[in-house]
Amino acid sequence: MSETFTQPMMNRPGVPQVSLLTVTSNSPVARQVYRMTLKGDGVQAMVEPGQFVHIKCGSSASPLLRRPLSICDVDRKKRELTIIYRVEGEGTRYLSTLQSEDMVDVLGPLGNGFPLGNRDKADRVLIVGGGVGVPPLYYLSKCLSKRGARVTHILGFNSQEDSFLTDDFHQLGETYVTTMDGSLGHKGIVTDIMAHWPPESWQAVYACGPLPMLKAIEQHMAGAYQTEVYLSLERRMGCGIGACLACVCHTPDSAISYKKVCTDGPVFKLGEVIL
Amino acid sequence: MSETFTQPMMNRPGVPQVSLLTVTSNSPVARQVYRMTLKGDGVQAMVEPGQFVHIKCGSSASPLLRRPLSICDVDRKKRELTIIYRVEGEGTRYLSTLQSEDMVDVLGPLGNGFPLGNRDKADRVLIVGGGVGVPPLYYLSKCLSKRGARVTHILGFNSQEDSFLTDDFHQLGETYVTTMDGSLGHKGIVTDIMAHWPPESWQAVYACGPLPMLKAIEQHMAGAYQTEVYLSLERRMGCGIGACLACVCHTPDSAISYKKVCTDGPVFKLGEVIL
Amino acid sequence: MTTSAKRRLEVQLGPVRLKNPVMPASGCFGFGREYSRFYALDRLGAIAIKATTKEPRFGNPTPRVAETPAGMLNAIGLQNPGLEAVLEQELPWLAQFDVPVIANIAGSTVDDYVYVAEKISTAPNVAALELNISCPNVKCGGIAFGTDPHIAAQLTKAVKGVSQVPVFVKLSPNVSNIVAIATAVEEAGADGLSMINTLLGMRIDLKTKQPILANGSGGLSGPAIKPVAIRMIYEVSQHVSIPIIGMGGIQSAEDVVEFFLAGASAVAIGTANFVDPYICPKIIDELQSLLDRMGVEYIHDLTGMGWKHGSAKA
Amino acid sequence: MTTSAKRRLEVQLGPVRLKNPVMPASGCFGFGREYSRFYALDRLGAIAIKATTKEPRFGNPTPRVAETPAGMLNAIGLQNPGLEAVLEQELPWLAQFDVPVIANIAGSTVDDYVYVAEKISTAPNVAALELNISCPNVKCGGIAFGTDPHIAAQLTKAVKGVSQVPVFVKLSPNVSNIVAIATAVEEAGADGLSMINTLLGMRIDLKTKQPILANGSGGLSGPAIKPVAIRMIYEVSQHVSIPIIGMGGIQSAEDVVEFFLAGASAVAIGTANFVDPYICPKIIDELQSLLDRMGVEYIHDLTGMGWKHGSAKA
Ligand SMILES: Cc1cc2nc3c(=O)[nH]c(=O)nc-3n(C[C@H](O)[C@H](O)[C@H](O)COP(=O)(O)OP(=O)(O)OC[C@H]3O[C@@H](n4cnc5c(N)ncnc54)[C@H](O)[C@@H]3O)c2cc1C
Ligand SMILES: Cc1cc2nc3c(=O)[nH]c(=O)nc-3n(C[C@H](O)[C@H](O)[C@H](O)COP(=O)(O)OP(=O)(O)OC[C@H]3O[C@@H](n4cnc5c(N)ncnc54)[C@H](O)[C@@H]3O)c2cc1C
Ligand SMILES: Cc1cc2nc3c(=O)[nH]c(=O)nc-3n(C[C@H](O)[C@H](O)[C@H](O)COP(=O)(O)O)c2cc1C
Ligand SMILES: Cc1cc2nc3c(=O)[nH]c(=O)nc-3n(C[C@H](O)[C@H](O)[C@H](O)COP(=O)(O)O)c2cc1C
Ligand code: FES
Ligand code: FES
Repeated sequence: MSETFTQPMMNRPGVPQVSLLTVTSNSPVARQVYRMTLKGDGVQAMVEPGQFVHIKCGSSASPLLRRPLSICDVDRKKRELTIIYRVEGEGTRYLSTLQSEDMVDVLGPLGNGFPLGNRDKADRVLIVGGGVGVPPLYYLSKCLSKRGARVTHILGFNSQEDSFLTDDFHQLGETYVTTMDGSLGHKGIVTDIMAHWPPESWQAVYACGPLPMLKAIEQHMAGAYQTEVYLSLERRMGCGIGACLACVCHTPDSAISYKKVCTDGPVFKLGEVIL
Repeated sequence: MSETFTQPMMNRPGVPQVSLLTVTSNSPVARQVYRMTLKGDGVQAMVEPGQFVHIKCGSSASPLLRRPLSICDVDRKKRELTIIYRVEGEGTRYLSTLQSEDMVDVLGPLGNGFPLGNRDKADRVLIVGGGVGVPPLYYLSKCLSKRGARVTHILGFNSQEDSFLTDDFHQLGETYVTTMDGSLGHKGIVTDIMAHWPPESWQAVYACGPLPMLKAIEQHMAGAYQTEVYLSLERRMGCGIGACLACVCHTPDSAISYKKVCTDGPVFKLGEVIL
Repeated sequence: MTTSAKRRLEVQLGPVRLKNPVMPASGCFGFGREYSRFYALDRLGAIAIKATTKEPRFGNPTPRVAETPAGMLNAIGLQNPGLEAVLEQELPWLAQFDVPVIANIAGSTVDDYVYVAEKISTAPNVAALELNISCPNVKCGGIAFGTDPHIAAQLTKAVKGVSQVPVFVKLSPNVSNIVAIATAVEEAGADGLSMINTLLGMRIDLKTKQPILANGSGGLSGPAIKPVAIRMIYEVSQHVSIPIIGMGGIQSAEDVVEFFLAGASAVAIGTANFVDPYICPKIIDELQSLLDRMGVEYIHDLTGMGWKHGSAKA
Repeated sequence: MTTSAKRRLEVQLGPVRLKNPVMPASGCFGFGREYSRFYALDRLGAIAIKATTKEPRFGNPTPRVAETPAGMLNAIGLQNPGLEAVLEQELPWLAQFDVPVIANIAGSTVDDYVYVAEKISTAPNVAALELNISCPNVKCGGIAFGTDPHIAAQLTKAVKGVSQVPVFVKLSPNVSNIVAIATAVEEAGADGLSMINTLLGMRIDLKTKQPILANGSGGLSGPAIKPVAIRMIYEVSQHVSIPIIGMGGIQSAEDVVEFFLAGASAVAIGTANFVDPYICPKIIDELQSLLDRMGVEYIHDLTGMGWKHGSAKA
């Protein structure tokens, strides 16, 4: 496997590489949602919140492509990476069958994550997540909290059964939960809660979730020019490293200008790309 | 999986069925050769020496087809089936990675095995095996020994490193081993040893192994009309149950007459098919 | 079961009504005998039997199959017991089951096809013919019929002239313009299409340095070809008004629905029978619950939905 | 390393000599920048760059890729920065590596191709052109060139007339008679062939009931198509005397050898780069030990061995 091939820049922070990681745990945290921890030297390279890894699901030719999954947490001391994924199709179903000691072929870290900027104690920061957009925000919130920023979280799920990580977020700061059916927290969507504050009250807003949610946030924040807003996007991917052009999105500059979600993103500043 | 589908004739001896069996052991017994034991109710149906099972290697679309492997031993009390396989390509490589508790999708028992006939104490029987043709002969020899037949074994391998089951055969009766390089037993091939006895000395001869070996045995036994000679053949298979016509061989009757190795065989009486 | 529950899987292939849309594909089910050991064949929507030729055929030398990523190659070479044996033994045996037979026929001249079509279409349980104009395995055989619109149309017309039952034409995917062939055979009177037959493929053995199949090349089937089948059915169904039996790599109820969305009105399952002998009745069962989950009442409502209400074009 | 060990992977593509036969396939490697983070590009036998067109193109809307059993569909739509940017930025950047570039070019008229060919063939590190006459993704684009022998030959002749370097023609597999196209472009002056481009395919989403790709259909690549590529190269290589760059689903050194046995003189690796960014140098390393195990001294000795010494015919 890949480990035998000379990797000139092994385990250097931020530099993508292929590593074989060992599953240390893998169990359900919500309906069809699993949390997996993976251990190995390759984890040393994973530093930036909002980056993702590209995972080979099995060693056969089918499923063929890697699957992009966000880095949800990193413990560099324990050399452990956490991902949280929902079982959607063949690839994630395969992941859900893995057990401790199984090996996984991981390419990462990939992409540009959430810029932490100069966040400090004075800053009020809003983090908004929906569904399986929530995982990368956990590592982000940890990093921001470490810097002392006052972080507010709004997490949206379909229902209580689909919710996860809510306790963990509570420990990092003020946390609001919304569900479509009202089975947990507020009945409704994340922007209902956002409406409680004027958009300018935040020095920064970070969001990841389904496209309609991101569009609603874009609209809500439209006039707040002082606030830095970062949105993390999803696209079907081929290579994950910028070579195949599967994952592009338009930018406002021209009809042919574009950004690649895998390398220019997945996190973009509001307005940088057309949602 | 298949177990949920109504199988009208579950676990009836000799009737092929799909069952999920549990791996109880799987370890190397020679160079690139593994012995695997599988447990489950489906094993109750496996009764005839020389029959085979058709195994799905993994749950993905690739590798697609099942792999035919001979029944090497059956313990109906423990509901345990033994197979011995050499790692050749993708399918057997997959099997070699399985561990205790893993599940395997097995279709069987398939085919017509070795007829035990009226073998009894008075009979002298010869069993000749080559390479991975040896496994089905073990269960055959056990069945014959139970009936009291005096069994002689000749087992051919490439070298000592490739040999397996030789001790087990010794316990069942007189056993000669040949290797191509002389690293174990006689240096040479199985027919060198066969030549020590006149062909008519055997009431029955049973053989399984590579085609050149079977052809040599056919030639050696050519005049011994009193001796029942049974040969087990190999063919690339599709269905394993007689439907696809992948596995045919010609018979002497006419240009279009044929037998299917998967259902008419894999064991044929000498002369029944053209080798 | 309510009436609607019973009828939700019913489909109409022109004049032929099937209780459900799932049939084993020709050549992958023999004449049904082997699979009758696993389940009652009455459960099937129909059975497409092994290609029948005028005379019995042994077919190609072995090896006749090889494996490929998510697929397999076959070069069986139309082995079959010949028209007479099929009429006297196989079809009467199949008549014990309440299931219509689709008789796949092959030949190397128009006369061969016409001869077989005329006779076999009179068998009481043969509901339709399936003209195998695309089998890639027989040298100087079917391949030419399936790759030229004129020749395909001529053959269709000739067979239509003698057949007592509807005629489905089974198209070869190894062509530059599948729509041209499809519309030509429709004009020539075809009552429906079966698509797709196998893609031409080959594997070479590194040890012998020769093709694995004794025949050299063979027909590629299985999941690997599914996207090719979907694309062709999606295109052709927008240009013809006769029903399509879809096939190529189907392994699940989800796959069946994908073929319906592309434009199929029924499906055939080939290679998957080798992997799981119970696959056909399993998929029939699973279709019921899949339609529930999708909120679809009748499966026939799905035919062509991939393009009927969409804007995307092939 | 002995001289013979160093030279055992060398191959000659007509006038172009490569230090080893492995190159990334066009469109799967961009212009090399991304993969240069993973290994030194000098290790490659050559690099086939992303199709270049006269003007910059954005390509198709997303989703542009979908997965299929052992394969993938793409409908990128020839997105590229256009001839000028390729000449001014990409090719000069690539010139830092000791590796010949094969410039894949595309267009929708003969004039487009001629324009791009004339200019790009003068770049110092462009060793050959690869005429993409088969890209199935661009509406009214390449597809027509690749499916008609006359049109393909005309285009080849026009491009040969202006090119400063050898011209390889990349064939589409979506044709009835690949040999007819291959011999037509050989006669028109092609210096070599690249085969195969992607098969046309489609997937439909059960939830939206629409094709997954925004473009509807796309090009099927990956292991699923390997047997189709092997069959076509095996056939074509027996009818032409120009070298063939083989591609379609290569994942391992064993696959490379299979393509050589079929008739290829070099290989390109596409989709596998997405699965393992190190795949090209890995395969180059593994080829050495595979040739040892096979007892083969020079890899070029394997070209066409599948039919040269055998009796099997396609
Ligand atoms: C940057 C990024 C980060 C992501 N992080 C997470 C995460 O932390 N947790 C999580 O549960 N999901 C995440 N996703 C979505 C996740 O990648 C898909 O759910 C997953 O690829 C589905 O694979 P599958 O084999 O189960 O489904 P299938 O439908 O069988 O997949 C088929 C193909 O489509 C692609 N695909 C399907 N759905 C998506 C999707 N929503 N986005 C991108 N590709 C898709 C697959 O990668 C694969 O190539 C992320 C996606 C991106 C782009
Ligand atoms: C009736 C029967 C009994 C067998 N019993 C045994 C046994 O007890 N132990 C053992 O080690 N081997 C046995 N074999 C051979 C075994 O089936 C093959 O070695 C195995 O299928 C190779 O699969 P693979 O995926 O590892 O190799 P691959 O080369 O990747 O297989 C590719 C395809 O070719 C087929 N194939 C390859 N080699 C053979 C072969 N020799 N015979 C039949 N099909 C082949 C595979 O089934 C598969 O469909 C038996 C074969 C038959 C027909
Ligand atoms: C072993 C085998 C034999 C086949 N024989 C025939 C045949 O006799 N006539 C025919 O029209 N198609 C034949 N086919 C093609 C199938 O009917 C079907 O069109 C094709 O395999 C695609 O479906 P699948 O991927 O589900 O197998 C055969 C296919 C296989 C695998
Ligand atoms: C994402 C993607 C983009 C491609 N772009 C091009 C292209 O621009 N020009 C071209 O000639 N072929 C293009 N191809 C085809 C490949 O070069 C190659 O012929 C094909 O993918 C088969 O090889 P593979 O199975 O190894 O990928 C592309 C393929 C893929 C997957
Ligand atoms: S996924 Fe290949 S460029 Fe982004
Ligand atoms: S393997 Fe299908 S008939 Fe024997």
